[in-house]
Amino acid sequence: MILSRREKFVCYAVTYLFALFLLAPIVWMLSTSFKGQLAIFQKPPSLFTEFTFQNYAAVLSDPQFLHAFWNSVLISSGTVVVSVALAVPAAYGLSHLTGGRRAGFLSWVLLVRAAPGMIYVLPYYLAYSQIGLIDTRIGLILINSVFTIPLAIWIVIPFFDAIPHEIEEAAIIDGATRFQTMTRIAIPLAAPGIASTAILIFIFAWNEFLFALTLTRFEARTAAVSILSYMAYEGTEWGKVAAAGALILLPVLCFSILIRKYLVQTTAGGVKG
Amino acid sequence: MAEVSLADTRKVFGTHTVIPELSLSVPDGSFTVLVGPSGCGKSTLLRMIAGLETTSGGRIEIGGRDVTAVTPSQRGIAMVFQSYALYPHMSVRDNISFGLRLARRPAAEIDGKVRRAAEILQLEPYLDRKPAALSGGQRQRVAIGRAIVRDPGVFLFDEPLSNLDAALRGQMRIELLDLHRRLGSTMIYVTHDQVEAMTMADKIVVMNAGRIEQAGSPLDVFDRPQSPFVAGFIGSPRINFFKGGIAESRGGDMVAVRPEHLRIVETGGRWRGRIRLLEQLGTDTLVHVTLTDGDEIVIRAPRMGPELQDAQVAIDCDDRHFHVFCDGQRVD
Amino acid sequence: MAEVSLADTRKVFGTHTVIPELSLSVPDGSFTVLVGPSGCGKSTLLRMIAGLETTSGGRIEIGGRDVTAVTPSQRGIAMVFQSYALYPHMSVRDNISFGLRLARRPAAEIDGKVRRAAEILQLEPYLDRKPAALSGGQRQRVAIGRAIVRDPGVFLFDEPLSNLDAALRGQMRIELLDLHRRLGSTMIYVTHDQVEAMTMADKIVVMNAGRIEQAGSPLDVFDRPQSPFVAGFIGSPRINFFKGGIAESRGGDMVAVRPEHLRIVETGGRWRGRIRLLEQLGTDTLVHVTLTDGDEIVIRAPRMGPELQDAQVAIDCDDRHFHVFCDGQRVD
Amino acid sequence: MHSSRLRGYGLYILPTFLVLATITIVPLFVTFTVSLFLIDVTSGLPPVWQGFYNYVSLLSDSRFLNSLVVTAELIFIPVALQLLFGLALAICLRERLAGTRWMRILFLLPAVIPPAVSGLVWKLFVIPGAGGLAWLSGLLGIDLDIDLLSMPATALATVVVASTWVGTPFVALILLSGIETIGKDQYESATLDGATWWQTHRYISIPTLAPIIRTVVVFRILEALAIFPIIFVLTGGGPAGATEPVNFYAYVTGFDYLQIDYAASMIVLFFLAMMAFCSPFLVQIARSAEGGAR
Amino acid sequence: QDKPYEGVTLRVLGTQQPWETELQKRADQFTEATGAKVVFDLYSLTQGIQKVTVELSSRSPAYDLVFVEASDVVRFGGGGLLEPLDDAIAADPDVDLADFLPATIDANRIDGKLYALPHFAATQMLYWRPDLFQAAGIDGPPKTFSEMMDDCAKLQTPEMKCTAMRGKPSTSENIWYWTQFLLGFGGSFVKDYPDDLTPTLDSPEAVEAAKFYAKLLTDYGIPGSVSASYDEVVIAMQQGDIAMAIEGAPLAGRILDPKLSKVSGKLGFAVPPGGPAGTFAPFTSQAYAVNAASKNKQAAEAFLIWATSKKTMQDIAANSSFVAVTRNSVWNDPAFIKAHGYDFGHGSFTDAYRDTLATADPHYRLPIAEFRPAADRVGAALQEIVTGQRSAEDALAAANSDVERIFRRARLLR
Ligand SMILES: Nc1ncnc2c1ncn2[C@@H]1O[C@H](COP(=O)(O)OP(=O)(O)OP(=O)(O)O)[C@@H](O)[C@H]1O
Ligand SMILES: Nc1ncnc2c1ncn2[C@@H]1O[C@H](COP(=O)(O)OP(=O)(O)OP(=O)(O)O)[C@@H](O)[C@H]1O
Ligand SMILES: [Mg+2]
Ligand SMILES: [Mg+2]
Repeated sequence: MILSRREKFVCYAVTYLFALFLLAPIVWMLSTSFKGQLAIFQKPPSLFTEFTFQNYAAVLSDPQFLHAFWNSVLISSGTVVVSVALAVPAAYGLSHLTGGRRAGFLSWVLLVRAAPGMIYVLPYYLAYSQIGLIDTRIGLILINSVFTIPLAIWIVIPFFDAIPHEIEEAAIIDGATRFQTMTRIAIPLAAPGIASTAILIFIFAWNEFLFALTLTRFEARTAAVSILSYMAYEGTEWGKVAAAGALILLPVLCFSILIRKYLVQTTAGGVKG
Repeated sequence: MAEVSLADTRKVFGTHTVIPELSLSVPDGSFTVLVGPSGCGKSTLLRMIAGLETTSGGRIEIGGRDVTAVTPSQRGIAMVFQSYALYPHMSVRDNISFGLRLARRPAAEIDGKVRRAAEILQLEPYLDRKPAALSGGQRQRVAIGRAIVRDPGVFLFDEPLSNLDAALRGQMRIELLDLHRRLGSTMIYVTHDQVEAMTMADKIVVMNAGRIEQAGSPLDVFDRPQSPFVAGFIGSPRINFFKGGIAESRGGDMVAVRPEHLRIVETGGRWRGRIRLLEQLGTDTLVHVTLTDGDEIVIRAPRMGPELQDAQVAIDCDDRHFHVFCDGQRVD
Repeated sequence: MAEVSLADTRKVFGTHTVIPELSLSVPDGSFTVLVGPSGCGKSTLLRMIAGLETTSGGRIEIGGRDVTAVTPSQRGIAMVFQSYALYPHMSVRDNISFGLRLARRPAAEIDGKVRRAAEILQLEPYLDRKPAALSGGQRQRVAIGRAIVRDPGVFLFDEPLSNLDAALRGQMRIELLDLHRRLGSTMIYVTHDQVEAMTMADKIVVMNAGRIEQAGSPLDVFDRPQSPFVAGFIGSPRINFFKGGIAESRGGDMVAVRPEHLRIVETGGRWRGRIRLLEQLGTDTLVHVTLTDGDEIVIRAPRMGPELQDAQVAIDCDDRHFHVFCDGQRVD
Repeated sequence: MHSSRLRGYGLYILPTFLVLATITIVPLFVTFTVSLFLIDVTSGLPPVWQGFYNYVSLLSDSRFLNSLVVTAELIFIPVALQLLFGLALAICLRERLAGTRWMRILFLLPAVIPPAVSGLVWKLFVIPGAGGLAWLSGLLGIDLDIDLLSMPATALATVVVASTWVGTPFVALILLSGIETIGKDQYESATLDGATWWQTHRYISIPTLAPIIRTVVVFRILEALAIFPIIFVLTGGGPAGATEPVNFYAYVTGFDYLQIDYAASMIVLFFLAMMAFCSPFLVQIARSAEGGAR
Repeated sequence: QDKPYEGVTLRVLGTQQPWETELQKRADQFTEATGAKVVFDLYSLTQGIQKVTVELSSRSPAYDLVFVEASDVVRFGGGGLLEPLDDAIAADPDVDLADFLPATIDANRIDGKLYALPHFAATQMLYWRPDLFQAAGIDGPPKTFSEMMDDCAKLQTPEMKCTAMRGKPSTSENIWYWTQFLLGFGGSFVKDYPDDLTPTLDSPEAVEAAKFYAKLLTDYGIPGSVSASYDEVVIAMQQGDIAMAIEGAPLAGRILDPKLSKVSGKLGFAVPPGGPAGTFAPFTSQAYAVNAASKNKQAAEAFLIWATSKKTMQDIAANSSFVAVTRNSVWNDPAFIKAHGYDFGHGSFTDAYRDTLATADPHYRLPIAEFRPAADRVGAALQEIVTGQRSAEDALAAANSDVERIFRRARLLR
């Protein structure tokens, strides 16, 4: 469409103002992460007063933070493995069902996913205290799966659906068993979708807060929760908090740029209309 | 090499009967074309032969063996799909050899068969490409290659050319016929394009609503359609139908005449009407005429100038070109 | 009612010149068809006339008014898109009246115009349906209805029939011509299908790579193609080209003969060859012949039986049917 | 082979079904059961059956009633804003104006930032007199030195803004991908019909997007309370419960006051209300995801 | 043997406050002496308390030592979640319980058993500006609430507000502050703790206390008082924006910090004023207790005793900004007095602090589990009163019935 000057101006104004709104807080956090404690509370504030890596150095030499970071890596990866291993065959099976059964299962999965996290925390807390899963990585992986398995099913199904059934039939005529058809045809074809699902689950698990907050102490504490320990009663160490925040942000940022093509469609998890 | 025969085969989806009861014999080594309008059950029939759909009744024999309950890969058939159904993540070589590798054939055998198929189809230069890097015609050939290495007695094609553009379609048509000549296998070919059916088949099977309307050689079907449906389906432009007096005088309730058999005459003629529209095809002209009784007919005539638009004309036809039907059956 | 004229119109996308410099005059009330291979710039040209693309140079006049800088809705044109571009969330009635409602015309006027368009197009029963509930042909008609109510001087069509199946396409072709006759407006129609061009146009404009190869009446273009491109593009099956001696003897570097002008003769003949394939069209047969010099040609002949396959034949043609070209130009 | 086929594929679904059922339905049931007993975890006394006592109590718990109001505020205001801004952005981004392509990538940011970090980002941003907001307003020549998080109205506004910040880009990108599936032809056709730029969007984009908008809204509503970590970090639900939605009150009740049964009753009630509201949409969405139709 | 706890790792769940961070720095000394390693897990105050609650009630052995506020000791100790320390203390003569401020010990004792050793004595005192009082013709700090109100009328000028106070609705903000008015006017949270827990927040005394608080805050408080927390009060005092304030005694270090303060050297210190029913300075103690589920109880007890020993406390008190010590011996320690013994001629800080602690009511905060939800609720009501949304009578009546519901739900009431 050929836009008039005024329409162009409106478009530019809307997008750039929003970009500012979007970026300003993040940029501010980054700038804070490079400031010393005094500069942080300087009035009036300014974006770049001093530039120091001391906050990063402090955070990166804090064994508790590093431990939490490593936990996040393990828990997120574990969640990915468990969810993908369970969701992919189910999605494959579902994509071969039609009508009521498929819609029924999918609605159920969606309802489960739509439930507030708090409703799961209480029973999991009670059960984990009994069976010793509090403060374990396994425990977190398990409860994360409550959300990530449905998520994965929803995201992977369209990729299986998109495989023309003729391709699978060709494989059947070529003598492939149903399992071989899945492993040698369907999964390789859905691989980009499965990979981006895996990354999405990783991000989900990485970002998860409520479960990690309530079901861990120190052994399995995750990076997102570890930030809290820098936010103390008196004199929060904002520089460290900001640096830790930036470090926690980094992996999800890299991953989401990697899968940006799929991110929108997939995070929608069935938003099609 | 194998003939295929279906005896009282039925197919019901839920409550919807797609193929009521169908018997058909496909001669060994023939190129048999199943043709019919969309939704008439051609694909369903083909897929039943392949074993991709169960039968709801009846028997299917391939090469004299009852295969009704045999799995697809054991039926000695190969199938080429409309969409080619290539494995997009495998190279051409791997696509062609997938079935052999699943069957754990020795490497040398696999290699030999792939080489031979590639040679027949002139695919050698592309063996290491992925399907996405091939043109439509080349993909089509890979799909055929995949069929060839199975050494099937019967090749099944489901509208294999409908995704190609007109020029390529013409060319692939010729290549397929060449292939048939070379391999000598039985081929069953589904299409809804009557030109394709006419030009390719040894034997045409015209289907309608899950039933066989007529089976025979192309020229036989063209010259002696057994039902109004076949008459209307085969031939382009479409045949003209007449009811009423002219039909009754010939002992039927309907007669049909092909547009190329109608003539515009100076005087006399069985019909008269007004030229509604002239469609110039170049050498020929399609003349759309509104008859005095309101019927619309089409005549294929040699070039007629646009000045004839709206002219009143008389139309005639030789007796031998009438196809007469009564109760939906040809009357001879 | 308006004629359209383009003077030295140019279109450049970035660094890519799509239309180098083009002048064209579309007579008032004509049905002008722009035809040419895919990517030759037909749509671009049409969209420039509509005002949906800016021009990179030159002038566009509609009805004698310079509209080069006028917004699309003010040019007095209406356009029908290949995809129909119906508004899926609006009823047929709302689709048709959308432009009028935007212009805040009185309800009575809107109602009258919609009614008239619906009547012309036999859309009355569907006025309250959404497009999704219509067949392809009906959608096509709604798109035309939307154009009609604008009372445009010029209708622009961009391959409006290419999404329809063959039968419907034939029918819609006739309906469009009827419409043209009834409304008498100028219509510019883009297609890449030469049959459509031949059968519909008063005036054919054959384009190639952004240039006009030839413009004229369909029969003129068919009978006297001005370049090998036009000769090859118009006519089906495709014209046969010959180079070498036979061309030189006629004072050109290339001659062309249409398949229907070649004859298989008993004796003599200018060429000889082997029948490679017979394609049965019913009344006619397409004979594919491999000449002795290796060239492949096609002859459209009356019915020939399949027994002639592989026969050696002689081929001839009348002198008057030769099209002679030199340096890409017709030589007369 | 149709019927036999289904049975075969059931084998692929069954294990996942069982696992998922175990880790979801059982806990949901436990939560409900817990809400029916009086449980004092500190004393270690055995649970006492109390029926629906908790649910009755809730109805007269003004803090709970307040949290319902806050929940509504935190759902509907941000979702409305997200929709408004998201739509405007999608429409503007569609034009692919110079220098706006990178925003599509940029817009992914808030959707993937760990919510806890988002809370932190905003907490830093609104530090009275010394945060990014003060810096920005300083650039505009305004001296802004108030503690937004200390007063109920401004604290709620801050949370609403943060929630909008998180959700808008996501909505924008979904709507953008929706808008981009609308044929260029339709806009051109409308242009020919005399529609202005705004009118093309008013009459073409928005109505066409309606189903997507509906779905997005349902998802955003369900996701709205996922800003728990943001509230946790930013305001802790305060001041005076001004930013305390139901799930936060449930958290405080369960893990701060250790009234687990009471917390369970709250969250069960909330879950049921949410489902009553959203499940028809969810089922519809699941049905429309009939992609493969094999 | 030399290092009895070699190989033991003690986990401490605490809060990030000066005492803990200082203790953390010195934990190596304990390790050197006993072999036990000590790992601290420190959270913000609210989160820390919450974690402790959850950890203890799940009877998890993950932490050996936990942070407790006095008001929580009853329920934890009573529920058997904490380890009684009496035997360990009896075995170690160095502990010298008598040296602790009595209220801090009483607050941690139930049924004769001591469950925690306090390190932090939290109370509030009156900070006042003798120069301004003098200029207004007032001799000496107010002793009663009504005096305070009268003085404010005299002290307040168009340029300067009289006082600053906590208005932020929370158990640890406005309730912590307001309870002294409630009790001072003769009111109480419940009818007769611990025998009858019927809430009495709608009593005339409570209403009067609320009205007094609201008037003081709106008429004489700094702008923004309605949402102020201790931080705003400290800053107002530091900046010399107000004439007096009742605020946390442990905050004196900050208020007087010469780097930040414009008033260091200009302040007087006094016991906060009281009401008709007496003086009830806010009081609580913070302490560490041994988790009853701990697997290293002996080592944990040893660490606790070491951490609250005279030596350790003296060391921390003399070498940091931490002043809220719980041992009399430290209060009298010359090094401590040198470090913190502010005296600018209008009352010594340490004297005022000690005198205030002497009035401390160990049940200033009711030691019941439901105190926090109940007090949070009353805090919100106070804010409604201050902002004029509701009258004191209505707001408190509503709060009272909510508190009653909370208690009833917990079966504290029949
Ligand atoms: N899996 C199925 N379930 C229910 N009905 C089906 C199924 N597959 C096909 N049908 C129905 O069977 C009928 C025949 O379908 P079929 O695909 O065989 O037609 P076709 O002749 O191949 O048509 P086309 O030329 O369009 O490919 C159609 O009415 C179709 O709707
Ligand atoms: N917006 C554009 N930017 C750059 N190049 C374009 C653009 N639109 C068209 N082109 C190029 O201009 C040339 C002509 O395109 P156009 O769409 O006019 O072809 P066409 O003749 O209509 O072809 P078809 O029959 O396939 O519709 C093509 O090479 C196309 O790639
Ligand atoms: Mg088919
Ligand atoms: Mg085009």
